Amino acid sequence: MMFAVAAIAVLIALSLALARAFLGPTVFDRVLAANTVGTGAMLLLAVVSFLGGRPEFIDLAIVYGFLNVIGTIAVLKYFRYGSLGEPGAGGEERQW
Amino acid sequence: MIAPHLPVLQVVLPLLAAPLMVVVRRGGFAWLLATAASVAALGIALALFARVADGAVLSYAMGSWPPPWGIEYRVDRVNAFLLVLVSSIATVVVIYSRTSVAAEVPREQLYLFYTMYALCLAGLLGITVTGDAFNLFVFLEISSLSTYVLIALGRDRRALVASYQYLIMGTIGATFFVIGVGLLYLMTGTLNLADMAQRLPQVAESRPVLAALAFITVGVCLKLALFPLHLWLPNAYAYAPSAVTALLAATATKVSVYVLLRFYFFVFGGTTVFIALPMAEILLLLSLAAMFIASTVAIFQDNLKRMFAYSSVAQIGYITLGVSFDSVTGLTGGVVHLFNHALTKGALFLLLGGVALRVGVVRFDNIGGIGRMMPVTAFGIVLGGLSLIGVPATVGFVSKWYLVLAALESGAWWLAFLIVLSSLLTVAYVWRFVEAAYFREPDPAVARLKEAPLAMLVPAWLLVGASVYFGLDTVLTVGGASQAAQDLLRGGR
Amino acid sequence: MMAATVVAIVAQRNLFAVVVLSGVYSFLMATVLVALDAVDVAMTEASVGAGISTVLFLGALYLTKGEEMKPLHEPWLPLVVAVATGAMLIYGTLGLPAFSDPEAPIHRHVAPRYIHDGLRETGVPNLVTAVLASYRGYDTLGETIVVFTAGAGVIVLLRRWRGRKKEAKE
Amino acid sequence: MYALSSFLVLFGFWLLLSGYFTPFLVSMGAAAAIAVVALAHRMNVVDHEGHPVHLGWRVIGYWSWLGKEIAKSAWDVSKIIVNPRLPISPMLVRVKTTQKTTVGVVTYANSITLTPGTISVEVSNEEILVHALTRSSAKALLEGEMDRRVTHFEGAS
Amino acid sequence: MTPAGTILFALAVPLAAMPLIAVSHRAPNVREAVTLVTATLLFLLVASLTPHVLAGERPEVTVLHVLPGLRVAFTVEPLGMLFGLIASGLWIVNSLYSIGYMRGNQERHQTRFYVCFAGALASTVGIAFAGNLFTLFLFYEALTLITYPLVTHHRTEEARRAGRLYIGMLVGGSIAFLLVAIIWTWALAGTIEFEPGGILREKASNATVGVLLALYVFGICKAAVMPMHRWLPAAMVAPTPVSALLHAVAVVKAGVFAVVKVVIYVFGVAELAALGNTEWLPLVAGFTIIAASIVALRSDNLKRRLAYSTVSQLSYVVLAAALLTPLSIIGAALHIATHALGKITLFFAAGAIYTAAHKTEVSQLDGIGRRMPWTMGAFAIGSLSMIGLPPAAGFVSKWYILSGAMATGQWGAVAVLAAGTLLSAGYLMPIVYRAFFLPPAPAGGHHEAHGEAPLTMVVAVSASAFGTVALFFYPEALLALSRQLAGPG
Amino acid sequence: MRFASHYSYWITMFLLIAGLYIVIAHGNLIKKLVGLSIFQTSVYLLYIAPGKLIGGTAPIVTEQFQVYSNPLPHVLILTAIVVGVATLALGLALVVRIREAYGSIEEDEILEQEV
Amino acid sequence: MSGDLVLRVVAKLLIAFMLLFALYVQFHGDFGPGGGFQAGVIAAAAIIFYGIIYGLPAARKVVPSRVVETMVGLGVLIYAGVGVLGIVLGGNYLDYFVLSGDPVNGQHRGIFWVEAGVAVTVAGVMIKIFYMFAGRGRNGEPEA
Amino acid sequence: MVAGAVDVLSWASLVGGGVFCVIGGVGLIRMPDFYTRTHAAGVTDTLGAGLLLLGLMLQAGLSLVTVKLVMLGLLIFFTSPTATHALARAAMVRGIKPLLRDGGQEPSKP
Ligand code: NA
Ligand code: NA
Repeated sequence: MMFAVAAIAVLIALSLALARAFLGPTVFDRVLAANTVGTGAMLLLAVVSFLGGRPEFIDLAIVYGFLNVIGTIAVLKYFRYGSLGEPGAGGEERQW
Repeated sequence: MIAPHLPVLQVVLPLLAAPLMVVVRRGGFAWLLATAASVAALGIALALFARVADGAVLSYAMGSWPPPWGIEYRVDRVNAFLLVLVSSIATVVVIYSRTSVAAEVPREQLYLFYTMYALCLAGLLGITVTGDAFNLFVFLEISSLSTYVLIALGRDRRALVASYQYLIMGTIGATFFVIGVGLLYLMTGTLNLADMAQRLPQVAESRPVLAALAFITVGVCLKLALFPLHLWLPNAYAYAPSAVTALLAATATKVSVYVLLRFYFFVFGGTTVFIALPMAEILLLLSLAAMFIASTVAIFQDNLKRMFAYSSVAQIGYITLGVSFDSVTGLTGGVVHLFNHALTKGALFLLLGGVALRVGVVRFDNIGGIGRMMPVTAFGIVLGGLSLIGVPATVGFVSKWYLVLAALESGAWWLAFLIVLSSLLTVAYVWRFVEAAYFREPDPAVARLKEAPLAMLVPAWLLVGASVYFGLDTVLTVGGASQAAQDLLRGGR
Repeated sequence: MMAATVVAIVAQRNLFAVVVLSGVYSFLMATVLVALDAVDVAMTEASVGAGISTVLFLGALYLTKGEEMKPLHEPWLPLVVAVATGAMLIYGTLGLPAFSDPEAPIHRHVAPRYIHDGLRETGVPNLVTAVLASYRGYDTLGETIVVFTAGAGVIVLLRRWRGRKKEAKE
Repeated sequence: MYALSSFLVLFGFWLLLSGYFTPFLVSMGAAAAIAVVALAHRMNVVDHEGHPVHLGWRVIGYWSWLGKEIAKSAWDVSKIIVNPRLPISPMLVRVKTTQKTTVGVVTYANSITLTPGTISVEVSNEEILVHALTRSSAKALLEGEMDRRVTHFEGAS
Repeated sequence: MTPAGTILFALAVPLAAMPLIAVSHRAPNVREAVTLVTATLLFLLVASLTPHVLAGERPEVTVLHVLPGLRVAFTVEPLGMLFGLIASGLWIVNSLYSIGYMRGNQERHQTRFYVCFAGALASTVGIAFAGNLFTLFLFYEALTLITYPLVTHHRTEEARRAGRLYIGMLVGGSIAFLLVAIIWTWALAGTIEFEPGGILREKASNATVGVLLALYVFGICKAAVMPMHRWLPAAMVAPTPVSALLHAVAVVKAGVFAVVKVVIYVFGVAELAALGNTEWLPLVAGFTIIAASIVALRSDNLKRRLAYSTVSQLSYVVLAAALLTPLSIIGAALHIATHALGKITLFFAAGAIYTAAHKTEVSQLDGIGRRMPWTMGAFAIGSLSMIGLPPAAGFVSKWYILSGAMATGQWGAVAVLAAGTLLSAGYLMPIVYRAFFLPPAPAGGHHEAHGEAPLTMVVAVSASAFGTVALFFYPEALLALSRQLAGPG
Repeated sequence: MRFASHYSYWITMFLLIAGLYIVIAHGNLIKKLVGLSIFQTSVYLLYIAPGKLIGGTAPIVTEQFQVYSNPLPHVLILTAIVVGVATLALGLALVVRIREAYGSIEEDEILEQEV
Repeated sequence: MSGDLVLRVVAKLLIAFMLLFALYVQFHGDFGPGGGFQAGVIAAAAIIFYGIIYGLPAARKVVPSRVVETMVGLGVLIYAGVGVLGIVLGGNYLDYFVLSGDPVNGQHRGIFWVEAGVAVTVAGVMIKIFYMFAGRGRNGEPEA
Repeated sequence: MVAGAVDVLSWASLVGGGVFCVIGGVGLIRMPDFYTRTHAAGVTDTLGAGLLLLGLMLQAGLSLVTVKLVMLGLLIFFTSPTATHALARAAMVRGIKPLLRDGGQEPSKP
């Protein structure tokens, strides 16, 4: 029961974040929203695991966590490079 | 010790060759390995063909898990026939590639070319030999992905666009196929084709089964380029490296046709699906459209590879036309045309590759008088063209003979008339080549051309010879095809 | 929610937004998959959809400088084709067994063996792994080859080769 | 030294994740940990930055304080969000850093971000540019308590 | 040599000549010697079969089984014998003529010309001796293909257009109609081997036979039954020896030969006559005779006039076959031979005029008979044969056709024959008249200079004219062959 | 009732339509690939949803549970995902090369160059 | 350098754990969600993450291109090799029962190696693809 | 008795976490610009996630699951600020101007 309540709450938060992802307006808003969706999904997963009686699936949530940050950083790194505003950002960054 | 494992070795040998090439990274080694794998595949295919000639069915359980729980390889007369075709064409093409591909693909890339080649071969053989619907999809993808890459290796930048377009359409086709298989799975609970065939009659005519038939048909027809789902084909054939075009034209679409046959007659065969849906009529109409429209388009092409690519679309129409008759004669015609067209088109594209080696892009305006400069090549192309037309003493005649016969058998003499009428369009475009090659004064550029290298001519002429030989001696082809047709019509029982 | 995401993807003309949204879409899809008990699939979808695909898209966007795309001209014909396909699917699926019907063929045939004997026969409690790596291990070999093909293909397409000729223009 | 402690931490991580203590899996875990350490070593990740083993038990103290701060500021931000008037006064401020090590600066910066109401935008070894949601959150930061605590936590290293 | 061996040998001789001619392209004398020797050898081989056939034998040989029931096989029967004799005999004459023409006009690509000519003869022999429809079809197509380079010999745009029409109609018709007809026949009869009395006997309904017959007649475009005649006048752009080949030796003869052969051996004369729903065929043939003659009458270009004459004369054969009486069948077979001789004479003459005087229009020929008496004399004889007047061979065949028509009371056919005769007189006699009885036109200095054509041409044209007359007086051998066709009745 | 019990199919259909629509309607080569991916994912639910048993659990055997959802669709879809990403990687590599060769990733601009 | 202070430090922490987690997923595929494919992807993601933060040359130094390319082929060879081993030991292709005296043990072994093969190829391919995309200059100029 | 207390506590924790998650979401919608939204997202990431995980931990008791939940928490704890910071920084570099109280004043010096 309480898992269900928590799950619904997370779901609502997720929807709100999703709405922001659609609305934008900047890419950064979307990425922020996506990141929040990721966190939300992670939490939802944790809760759902309990809901389904299989808490060992939290592994899955950990995967989400890892990927969430990689995805976000990848997008951002792209933007850093895309701006080219800082040529002195360090030689090793040239690739991205 | 080896004999019982032939069905799996058929696929696994080329499959193993591919990663080895990547690990070793040597073009020459890769070619040797590809050749060895192709020759081995041919040997195995022949051995399998011999073993199933009496109508036996070989079943091979992967991982010793009995079907339908495990994946089954299943060789019967129908697919053994195709295995021989695919592996023999592949063998010829790989021998040809050594010279041809070296001229088109950078040296450092060669090992990856042969990797893709081996994968493509393994994929096609896998599709043919598998008895499992989903495994079929997996191998379909292996062959497709490697094909996209092979096409993109063409020198012209349009090869990239062609490859992309094929990738999009091929993936849509494969996904349609998976949807169809999924629906069948949901209705039968099994993925094993034989098992499916047995369980389908209980649920036949239910809507999911009909939808599955539709999805599989559309999906496979995208891959086999049945008109009007052929849009990817002309560019893909036109701009791929010559050896690749030959391989694709001779085998890839043929294997797709086989998949269609397998599903229509073997899986759905026991159901009344053909009656419930006007499949035969639709197929007939589309085939006719392919025969006439694609041939007409072919007449107006300036690039010869494109022209013969459109011709392929048309010729595929003949094959599916044979399928649409749903009779032994029709199917025999379809199957034998599948074989014959593979030989002919393979030969034509290999020869065109020889011309391309000398003149670059093969267009009508730069091959004037080539018959004098490259007589062996040009004559081979003429013979191939005659076979496309269906002139007697070539394989093309044999298949058209059966198709017309099937049309007459079914009482549709107008159809017989249309079949031969469409050959006239073939005459038109083949004749454009004859005129250009023999009845135009050589351009200064052409006048200095040399004949194509022997290493390319010999494999090409092997196929030319085959398409004449099998036009005269039809015991093997027609015999095999009619056996296959009878087996197919007997269905999955 | 997933549908909304997809609609947003359809409507978006900014390619970054599309990439970000498709990452979100993957997360949502993965979550739905967990709800349907497909945990292995969910993990894969999440790592592929939200991870690898995003990186791939970004790499491609970087190399193609593509950020905005042109508006559409004639959206009706594609819509008709797409809807027709969808209709065909719906036509088919309406005859399928009801959701979670234990009498459905897929629960009666083939699968029971995996579920009842899978652990005993393979010693692997995760039946997905058992089926994946053993019962249908050959499929997985094929799947690995598919990955391999993609890898080798990308190498051949994107590696810069010494002395590669300028692409010929006809 | 770093390698050994890294190995131990990772192996511990494995054991906690796994929950299966069969000899095979445990030895696999050890092998995995060694492999990862080796690879991380190649990445130059195994250094005091990547593996701040020297921080020791002070972590606990700092984190509990931080947790409290987070809760407090989260509560404040929540109140703002649910307030119909949305009483925000966003502003940018620069805060000096007194930490000596990179890890310290990063800890400080992340702590700032972690507490709702402030985010660190630009981080250098000398100062951090912070975006604050309200004047009060900026002021709280400028009082410097967090800075002091991080510097303390960073210790003598 | 056994008769079967002779058949194969006869096929092999012109085939073997092809590479021989090709390799000797630097030595024109050798090349032409090979051609002549081959032609002579072929004629002798074919002629050596005649006694066997006259004795009632039907030598046969199977080369290849393509499909079950589908084989490449040869059988020599009277009609084929007749055609084979004519074709191989005329090749000798034509070769002689060609040598003069090609050298006289300094034509290019002479080697290819002779190679293709030999190939055409090989195909013709194949057609003549074909034992079944498949073999017939095979060599019929081969003949089309091998003669294509001859038609487009000059490689001008006009030649290419003509070539396209030629190949398009001949291959097109054969595939679209003939092939269907053949396959249909197989589907109905279960065989396509030629059999006296016909293989479709009692195998097909009335309507089917009607459709099939139409498919055959129109599918065999080489017979040039209207409206499938268009290729023939167009092909006149080719050098004259080629025209002779097309009109006399091989191509159109192969067409009418095939029609007659099909009527006799596939449908069966008696069978068709009994069915009685084939009246349309005489009508079409009759129409072709009249219409083509009228076109010929209105053509000033000499070769064009001769071409339409051919169209018209070919339909005599078709008409004769369609009359379905023993006498008319004999006439049909004979007319193949007599028209061949007559028409080759006319073309030889036309080519000689072109070679010597460079004249192509009828209106330019005033008084030319005085400068080229041999040539124009031969032309006069050929004309007589065309019209069907004694002492030319054409009279014999037309006589049989007419007798057949009258014997069965087909008065319409009689009328057509009469009208055709008048018309052919109308388009041929004026030429003879101009040549001999009108004074030469004064204008133009160049045509003062010419005399007779080169010697080999004169020899050839005289020989064929002589043959035309000889056949009138000694038709026994051919008649004997033809009579066998008409059967015991 | 039928409608409700086929809910997952409606989503499948929607994804299929949307994906196919993007592929066909859009001229941007990258967006097409996004559409293709969505199109491919439509299959996931088609396979997996029917395998779910209410009251069942993920097919990882433990003593606590007796009812498991069907593992076979999971295996199949795992393969489908892999195929999807492989296709995507190749497609994107092609797009990169196309952009280098044509300077554009809009279909109509590319086709214009080849008239 | 200065700009990515936070990222660099956190990445160092994260990458080691990600790699270990990948191996965990690999070896616990029998008991929980995950397996060779997922492990390969996660491990590759860790390397890719490293590449994103520290730059491609650094990543190439850690995991050289050649090694990656070998991995691409090696994994498949391992997988297919297990299959061939089945034949050699008297079973069918991919027959794990014959890999050990005890059939279930044989299954274990087979699955273990097969999953290892999958992981190697998948990780190799994913890293390689990243290298290829990241290493190709935007304007077509070759990168060092 | 103890179990009951733990239950109640975890109940409260879960509900509280849920509420904060929702509030964060609401903030994400309501806040006027990108930078202010990051603060709202922070609420979800910290208190929302923390309380939820705490509630779950209380449910799971002293077990492997709790360990994993702790790891999950640590993961969020490390990654979330990093990501947020990187985002803000990237936005700043890209020239997204923050909406400031007095309309674009210079950052005040400490
Ligand atoms: Na697993
Ligand atoms: Na697994």
